[in-house]
Amino acid sequence: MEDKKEGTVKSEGNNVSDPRIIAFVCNWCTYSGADLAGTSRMKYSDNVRVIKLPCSGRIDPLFIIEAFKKGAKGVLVSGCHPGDCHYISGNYHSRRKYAAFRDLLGFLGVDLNRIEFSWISASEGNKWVSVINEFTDKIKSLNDNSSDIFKK
Amino acid sequence: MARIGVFVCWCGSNIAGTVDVAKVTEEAKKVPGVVTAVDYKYMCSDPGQNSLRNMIKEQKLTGVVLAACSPHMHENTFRKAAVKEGLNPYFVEIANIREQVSWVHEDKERATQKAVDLMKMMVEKVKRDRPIEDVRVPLNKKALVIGGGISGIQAALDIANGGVEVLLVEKEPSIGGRMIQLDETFPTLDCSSCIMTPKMVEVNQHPNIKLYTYSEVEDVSGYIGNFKVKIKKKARSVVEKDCTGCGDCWNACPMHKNVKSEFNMNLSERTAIYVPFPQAVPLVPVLDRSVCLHFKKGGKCVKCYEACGPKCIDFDIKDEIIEETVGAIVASTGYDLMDNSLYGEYGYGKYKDVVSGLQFERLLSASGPTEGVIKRPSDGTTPQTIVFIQCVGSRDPEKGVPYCSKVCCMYTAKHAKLFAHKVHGSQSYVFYIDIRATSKGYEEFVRGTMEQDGAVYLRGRVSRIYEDEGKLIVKGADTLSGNQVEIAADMVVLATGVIPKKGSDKVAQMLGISYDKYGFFTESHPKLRPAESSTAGIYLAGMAQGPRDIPESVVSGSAAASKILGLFSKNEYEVEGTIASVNEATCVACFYCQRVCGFSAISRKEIKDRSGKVIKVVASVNPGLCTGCGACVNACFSKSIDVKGFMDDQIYAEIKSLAI
Amino acid sequence: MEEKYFEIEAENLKKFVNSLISDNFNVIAPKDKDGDTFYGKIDKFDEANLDILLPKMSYKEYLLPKTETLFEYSFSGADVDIKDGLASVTGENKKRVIFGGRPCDAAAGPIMEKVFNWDYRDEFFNERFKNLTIISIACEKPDNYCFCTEMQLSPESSYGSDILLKKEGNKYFAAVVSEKGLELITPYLSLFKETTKDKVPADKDWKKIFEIEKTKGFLDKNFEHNYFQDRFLSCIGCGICTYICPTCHCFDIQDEGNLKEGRRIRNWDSCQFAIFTLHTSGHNPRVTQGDRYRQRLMHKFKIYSEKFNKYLCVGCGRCSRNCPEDIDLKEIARDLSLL
Amino acid sequence: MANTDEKLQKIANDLLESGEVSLVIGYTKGSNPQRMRPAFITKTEDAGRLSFSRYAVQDLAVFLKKPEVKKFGKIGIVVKGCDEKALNALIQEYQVSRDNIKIIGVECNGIIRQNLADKGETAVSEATVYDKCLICNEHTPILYDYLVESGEPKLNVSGNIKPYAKIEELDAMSPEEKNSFWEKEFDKCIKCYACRQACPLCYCSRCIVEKNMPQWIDTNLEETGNAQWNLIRAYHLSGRCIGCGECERACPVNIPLMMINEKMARDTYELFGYKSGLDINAKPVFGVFSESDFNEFIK
Amino acid sequence: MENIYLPKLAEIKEIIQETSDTKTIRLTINSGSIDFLPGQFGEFSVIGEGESTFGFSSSPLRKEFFEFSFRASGRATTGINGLNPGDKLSFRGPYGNYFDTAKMKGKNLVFVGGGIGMAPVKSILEYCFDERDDYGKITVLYGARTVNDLLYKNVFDDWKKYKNTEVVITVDPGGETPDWTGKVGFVPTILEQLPLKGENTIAVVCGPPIMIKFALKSLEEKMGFDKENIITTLENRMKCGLGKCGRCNVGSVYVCKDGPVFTARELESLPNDF
Repeated sequence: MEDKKEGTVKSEGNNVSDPRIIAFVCNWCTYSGADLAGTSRMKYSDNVRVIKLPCSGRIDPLFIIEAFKKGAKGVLVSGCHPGDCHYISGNYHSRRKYAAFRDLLGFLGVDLNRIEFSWISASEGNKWVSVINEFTDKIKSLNDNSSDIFKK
Repeated sequence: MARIGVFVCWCGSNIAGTVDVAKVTEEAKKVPGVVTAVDYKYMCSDPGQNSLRNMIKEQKLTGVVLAACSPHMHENTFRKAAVKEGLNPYFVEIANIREQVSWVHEDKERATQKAVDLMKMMVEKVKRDRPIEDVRVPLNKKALVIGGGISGIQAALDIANGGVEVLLVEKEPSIGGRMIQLDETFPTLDCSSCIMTPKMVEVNQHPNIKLYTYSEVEDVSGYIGNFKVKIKKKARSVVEKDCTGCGDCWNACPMHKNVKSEFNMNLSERTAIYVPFPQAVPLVPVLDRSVCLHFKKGGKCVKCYEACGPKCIDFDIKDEIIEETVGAIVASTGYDLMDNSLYGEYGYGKYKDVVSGLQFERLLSASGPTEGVIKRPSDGTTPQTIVFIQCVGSRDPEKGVPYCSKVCCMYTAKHAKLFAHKVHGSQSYVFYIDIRATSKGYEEFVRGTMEQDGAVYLRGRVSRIYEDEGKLIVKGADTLSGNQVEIAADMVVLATGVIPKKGSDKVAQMLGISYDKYGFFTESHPKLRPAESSTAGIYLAGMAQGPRDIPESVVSGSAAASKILGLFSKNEYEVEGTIASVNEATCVACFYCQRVCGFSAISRKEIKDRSGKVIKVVASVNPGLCTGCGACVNACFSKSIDVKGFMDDQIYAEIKSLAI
Repeated sequence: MEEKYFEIEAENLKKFVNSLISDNFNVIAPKDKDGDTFYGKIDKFDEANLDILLPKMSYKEYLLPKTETLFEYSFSGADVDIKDGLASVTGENKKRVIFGGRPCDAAAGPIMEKVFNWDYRDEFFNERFKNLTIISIACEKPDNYCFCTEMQLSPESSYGSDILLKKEGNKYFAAVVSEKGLELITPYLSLFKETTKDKVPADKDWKKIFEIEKTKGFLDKNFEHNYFQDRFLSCIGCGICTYICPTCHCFDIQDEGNLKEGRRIRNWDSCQFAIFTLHTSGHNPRVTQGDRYRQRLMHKFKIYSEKFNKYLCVGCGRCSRNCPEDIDLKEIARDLSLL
Repeated sequence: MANTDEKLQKIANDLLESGEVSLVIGYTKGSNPQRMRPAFITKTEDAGRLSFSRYAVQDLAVFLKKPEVKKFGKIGIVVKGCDEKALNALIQEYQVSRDNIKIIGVECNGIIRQNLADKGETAVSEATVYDKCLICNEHTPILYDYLVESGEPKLNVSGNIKPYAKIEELDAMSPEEKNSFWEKEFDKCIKCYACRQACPLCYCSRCIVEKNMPQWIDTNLEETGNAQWNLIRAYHLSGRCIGCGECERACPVNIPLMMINEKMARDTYELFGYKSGLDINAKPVFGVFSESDFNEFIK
Repeated sequence: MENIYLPKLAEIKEIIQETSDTKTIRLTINSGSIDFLPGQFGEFSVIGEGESTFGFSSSPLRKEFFEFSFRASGRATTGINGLNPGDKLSFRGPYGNYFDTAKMKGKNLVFVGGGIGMAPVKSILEYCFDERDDYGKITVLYGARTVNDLLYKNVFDDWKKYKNTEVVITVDPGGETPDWTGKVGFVPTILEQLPLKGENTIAVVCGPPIMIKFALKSLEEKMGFDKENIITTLENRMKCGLGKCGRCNVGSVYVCKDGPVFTARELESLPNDF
C-alpha cells in the first residue's frame, strides 16, 4: 500500500548527539577488558550498553539486527583476539561469519560505520575505552538519515 | 510467576558517589515482575548477603538482580547466598553498575540512567532464567604435568606423594629446566644442582610418576576429569631401559666440536649423541639426528653403536605417540630470555664477552664449560672488571617489555657477589634503575653485595658499549651524581628479562587456556584463583605464568598440585550446567553445530519409533564436553539449539529492554 | 439501485480519471513495474496500463492490508494504555478508486464481505470497503487460466463493481450499478453521455468448460481421496496462490513492540504453511502438502459456499499463472468435476 | 528432444522396474506449450510422461526436502547442472544421502525466462535465458548416475549481455542509495515466503521466522519486517546458495533476490575461495575457519 | 463503530498453581465476572506477547470471578505465566457456542475429563452443581497421566459434597504415588467400569484427542449412549476467535463460532481435519 503506513511504532530520544550504542561482548576477554577499564577508573562515553555473552561465537547476527530494530544507532561486537578464545575457536567462526554478514549488510544499504568489530583482551582496558570513544564519536558524526532499514 | 527482587549496592561511595542508587531502586520498583527493590551500602558484606537471603525468603523471590560490581567479582558470592535460601543459583543476575557505570562515567544523571537501563536489562534476563542443574562428570584420577622445571617437578612430586598417578612430560632430554642451569641461588647461595638433583632423582624413581623426557604434548581434547592427551615421544635413538648412562657412546661420537651445547647456553660444544649435563635425569643420552653423521651421511657412522656395551643404540626408533586420559593438567612450560640482540648498542652477539645472565650462570657453574672458573669467552682469561646491566628488555615498553622480570635484581647481585668471591681483587659495576629486593633476606643480600663485596651500583642506563684494545668500554649515565661514566670492562653481563617459553602460546591454544599479550598464561583470578587457568581442570605453575623466583615457583607447583589433589578427593566433578541443548522437534540434522563446536560436544542421535525404525536424526549435546560457548547457536539456522544461561529469548529480552 | 448507463469517449475517460486524481482521490490502477503489472497508485491516467489482462496481484490489500494495526499499546509501569487502531482507519476517510480492474477482482469484495460480517462485524474491512469505489473494465479476451465463467461470474460481470466499463472502439459504455458509482461520476457528468441498456452491446455467450457444482460434489464426498496426496506432491507450499488470490483472507494476529510500546497487528497468512494449524502440543491436523492444498480447495469450493452461499473463488487464474510448479487450479477444478 | 525424452523415460522405466528407486522426479509437459511442470513417477507405465526442454525451469531438488517425498526412500531425480549443485550441497549438509539418490543429469543449454516464455518466447538466446545460464559452468552436471545429452541447440554467449549487471551498479552506490533501492524492493514483499519454499537449500522444518520465542524477525509485512526477512534469508543462504534462481523466479512481486545471492556468492568466493555445491566432500564454508581469515574489518 | 479485536483488561485476583506446569488464573473485571456460558472460550493475553485461546473453567453462576487454566508452552502462555496477582491481563470474549444446558436439564449427567481438558468440563460441571436440583445423578470421571498432572485437586472434595454425585479420579497406570487412593487406569477403561447407562443420560467428554476417541467408543458401543447425548469440545488452533482468520476450519464449520462444543453426532459429520 503506497499511500499510508498506519501505526508503526514511534521512537523517542536517541538523537544524533546522543545515540544509543549496544555492545555485544564476550565474557572472557572484552568484558574483562571493560572491567579493567573500570577498575582503572578510565572514563569513556556513557552511550554504550553492554550485553555479555559467553563468547563472540555466541554473538548472532540476529542480535545486531535486533539492536538496530530497537533503535541502536551503533552496534559493537567484541571478543578475544585470534588465538585467545576461551573456547578455542569461537572468535574464528564468528569472524568468518561477520566478514560475510557485514558485506551483506553493506550491500543492503546499512551504513557499515554503524557496526564495529574489535578484539579486546582482558588486559586492554585502554583499548576498550578508545574503541568505545572513537565509535561513539563516529556515530555522532554520521548523518542520522543514514540509519538502517530495520527500524522506521 | 515472576517475583523479582532488585538489590542496588552502593559499594560505599564507589557506586553511590556517581549513581543515584535511590533512583535506581525506585525505577526497579516500577518494572513489572519486580516485587521488591532495596539499596544497601555493601551488598557483598555479611549483612548485605543476609538481607538478600531474608528477602528471598520473605518475599518468596523467584529471581534476584544485583545492581552492583562486575559479575566477575561477586556473582558467585551472591549465587551461593541465594542457594542457601533454596533458589537455583542461576536465578541470580548482576547488573554491573560499578565497572561499567560509576567508575567510568562522571555525569551523575546519565550514569544513573545507564544504571537503570542495565538493571532493567537484567530484570528481563532473570525473568527468563530457567533453573540449571550442574552436570556431574566422572574424574580420571591421573594428572599430566607439562614441563619438568622446578615448578613442574614440585607439582609432580606433590601430586604423586598424594597417591595420584602423574605423567610428567618434558621437551628436553632431561628434566631440571632452568633451575638446573643455575649455579648458586640467591639469597642463601646454596648450590642449585645440589638442591635440585635429589628432586629430579626422586621424580625418576617415584612409583606414581611416569616420566616422558624428550617428549611433547601434541594434542589435548576433552574436558576436566577426562582429558585425552597425545604425547609425542620423540625418537631418542637409545633404548632407555637398557642404557646404563656409561658415556661410552658420546665419548665415541666423532661430532665433537660443531654442536653448541644448549644447556651451556652455547658456551661449549656437545656431541651428536649426548646428555645435556652430567646429572641429567634420566641419564640416558639422546641422539641428535639433525647433526648425527649416521643420519646425515647415509648410515655410514655407527661409532656410538659400536661403543655401546648393551647395544641399546637403535637408529630405527621412530617418534611414538602415547595416548593417555588424565583428569587434570598442570601447565608449567617455563621461560626463555629475551633476545638480547634487540639492544645493538650493547654489542651482544658482536662482542663475545657481552653475555647474558644465564650464560654467566654457566660460567660460574662448576659443571659449566669452564668448570666454575670465570673466563672470558673471547680469550679464556679471567676478567677483573665486570659491568652488569640490569633491566635489559624489562621495564622497557619501547624495545622490550613493560613488565619487571622480577629476578634480575637479585641474580645480578648474586653474580656480582660470586664474582667477588671467585676473583679476588676484582671489581664489578652494576647499572640499575631501581633495586627490587622484596622477599625474605633479599634486601640484606643486595646490601651485602654492595657493602661487603664492593660492587659499585650506578643508577642509570648504559648508552653504548664498544670494544677497544681488548676492553669493553661501557658508556653510561650515573643519574645520582649526574655524571657520564665510562668503564673499561673485561666483561659485560646483561640481566636480560624473561619471556614465556617459545611455543607456549601454542600450548595455551592446544589446552584452550587464555594467555596475556606477552604470552604468559592467565590465571582464572589474579588474586583469588592464581593456580587455576581459565579452563577447568588445567592449572598453572612456574614462570609460564609470569616472572617469579625459585621459592615462588615451588609454591606455585605445590599450589597446582594441591588443587588437583583437592579435585581428585571426590569421584565426580560438577560442571556448570550452562550448556547447549537441542530442540529435537525442529532440528533438521544439518550438523553445522557439530562443525563449529570446538569441543566435539555434538554428536548424531537417532530417534526411533517403537518398532526401532529410525524416524529422525538430530544433533545431541554431550554435557561433559560442552562448555556453553554458544557457537552452535550461532550456527543453527532454525535456532534449534540454545545454550542455557544465555538463551536466545534472554538475549532478545535484554536487547528489547534497551529499546528507545 | 437501478442501473444507469452512460457512454464515454476514451479521451473523456482519461479526463475523468485525471480529474479524480486532481480532486484528491486516490486512484489505484494497473501500473507497470519491474516488467510486470501491479495495481498501484497512479498520478495520471497515462500511468495506467489497461492493455493487460490482469495485474499480477489482486487489489486485496486495499481491503485487507498486508499488515493492519488492530491497536497500539504503551506501558507505564504496570498500566497499559490502548489506542484503537480502527480510529486511524475511520479517521482516514480516504476515498479510493480502483480503476481499470477486472470483473473478477471486483467480485472479490462482496464475497469476502460475508466472512467479515457474519455475526461479528470487522469494521476494518467494512470501513475500507465502504471507501472503495470500483470501476472495472470488462474483459474481452480471457486467457486459458481464466475461469470466472465457471465461478458463476463472467468476463463482463458487474458483480462487485460500482461502475463497469465495456470498451467498444474508441469509447466505453459505463454501467453504473451502485449509488457509490453514481456519486463518484456525478460531479463529472459532463464527460458522460447517458444512454440506455439496449444501446450497450450485449454480453457474449461465455462457455463453461466444467461445472463447479460437480467439483463441489466431489469435494463433498471425497475428503480422504488419494487425488490430494498424489496431485500435490508437486506443491512446494510456497503460498503464492493464497497471497495473490483476491479472496484468500486468512490472517495471523501478532504483537510487535518493546517494553514501552508496541502494537497488535494482523498479517496475511496462508493455509499452505505447515505451521498454520500446528498445535502447541506438536499435533498438526494437516501434515502433508496434500492436506493443505485440499483445505484450499475445500475452503474455496465447499466450506465457503456452504457457509456463505458464495464460492471463495472468482476464477481469475492468478494462482495458476503464478504457481512456480505449474499447478493449475482451473485444471484441478475441472479434473475434480469429472472424477 | 524427442530423443532426450525417450532416454529419460527409459532410465526412469528401468530404475522403477528394477526397484532401484520407488520414485522418479522429472519434468513433464505443463499447462501450456511453453511450460514444464514437475512429474512424480512411481509406476513404469507413467514413465512415458517424462520430458525435458528449454522450459524445464524448476529446480526439482527442492522436492527432496518434503517429508512426503522423503518417504519414498530411494529416489531418482532429473537435474540440470545448476540443480545438481543443489543436490551436492544437500549431500554436504546431510540432508540427502548419496546412496538414496539416483541422479539423472541432463545437459542443459539454457532455460528461457518463464515470463518471456509465457509471452510466447521460444528461442534460446543470450537475451532470453536466465542470468544464471550466462555464467553457468555446469551445463553438464558435475555428479550423475546417468547423463542424458540435450537435443537443444548450444547457447551462444557473446558477452554483450552482462549477467547480474545490477550488482556492480549497486556496489558503486552510497549506503543511502543502496538503502533506498532495497527499501523500495522490500516494500513490495508480501512475505509469502515463496522464496524460501522454492529454495532447495531452505530445508529447515521450522524456519526462523516461524519461531516466536523469541520472535527475532518481525512478523509485519511492512518495510521493517520485510527487510529483516530478506536479510536473514540471504544470510542463511550466504555461502550456500548454488544459484538456481528459484527464489527470484517464484517471487510474485519480482524482488531481485538473485542479486543478493549472487553478490554473496561472489564475496564468499573472494573472501574464502569457496563456491557452493561443487564438491560433496568439501566442508561448507561457514562450518570451518582459517586462522588467516580476513581480519581487516576488526579493530 | 466497534473494534472487535480490542481486548478488555481484567485483573488477576488469584493464581492457583494446579500442577508443576499448569495454573488456573482467576480474573475479575470491575470486581466481578463477565457474562458467559459453560463451553465458551476467550482470547487471553499479556499485551506484547500475543493472544492464546482458553475455555473458561469456572461456573458462570459464580459471579465474583471467572477463570481459565493453562500450561506455559508458547510465547503467549509464557507471558501469562510470568504474571502475579494484581497484574492486568487482556481478554477478549466470550466466544463460541456452549453446552446445551436446556437439553441437560432433568437428565443424569456424566462428566469425563482428561488432563488439562478438564477445564471446560469443570465449568459446566460446577454450573450444574450450582443448580443441582435441575439435574439427576452426576458422575464425574477425571483422569490424568500421573497424580502430579491432576488439576483442580483443591476442589475435588467440594464436588463430592453435592448430593447424588459420584466423583471418580484416576491416573494412568504407573502414574500413581504410594499414597494414592484414587483409581489407576486409563479413563476409557475406568469409564466402562462405572455403573452408567445411556438412557436419560448425557455425557460431556473433554480431553486429549486419543482419550476422546476411545471414550466416545466406550460410550457409544459398550454403554449404549446415543451420539446425540455425547458432547465434546474441539481444540483447534485459533487466532481471532471471531470466525474470520480461517485457521479453525474443519469441514464446513468454524470451530471458533460453530463450536467449540459439538455432539458426537455432529463430530461424525466432520472430516478428519482436527
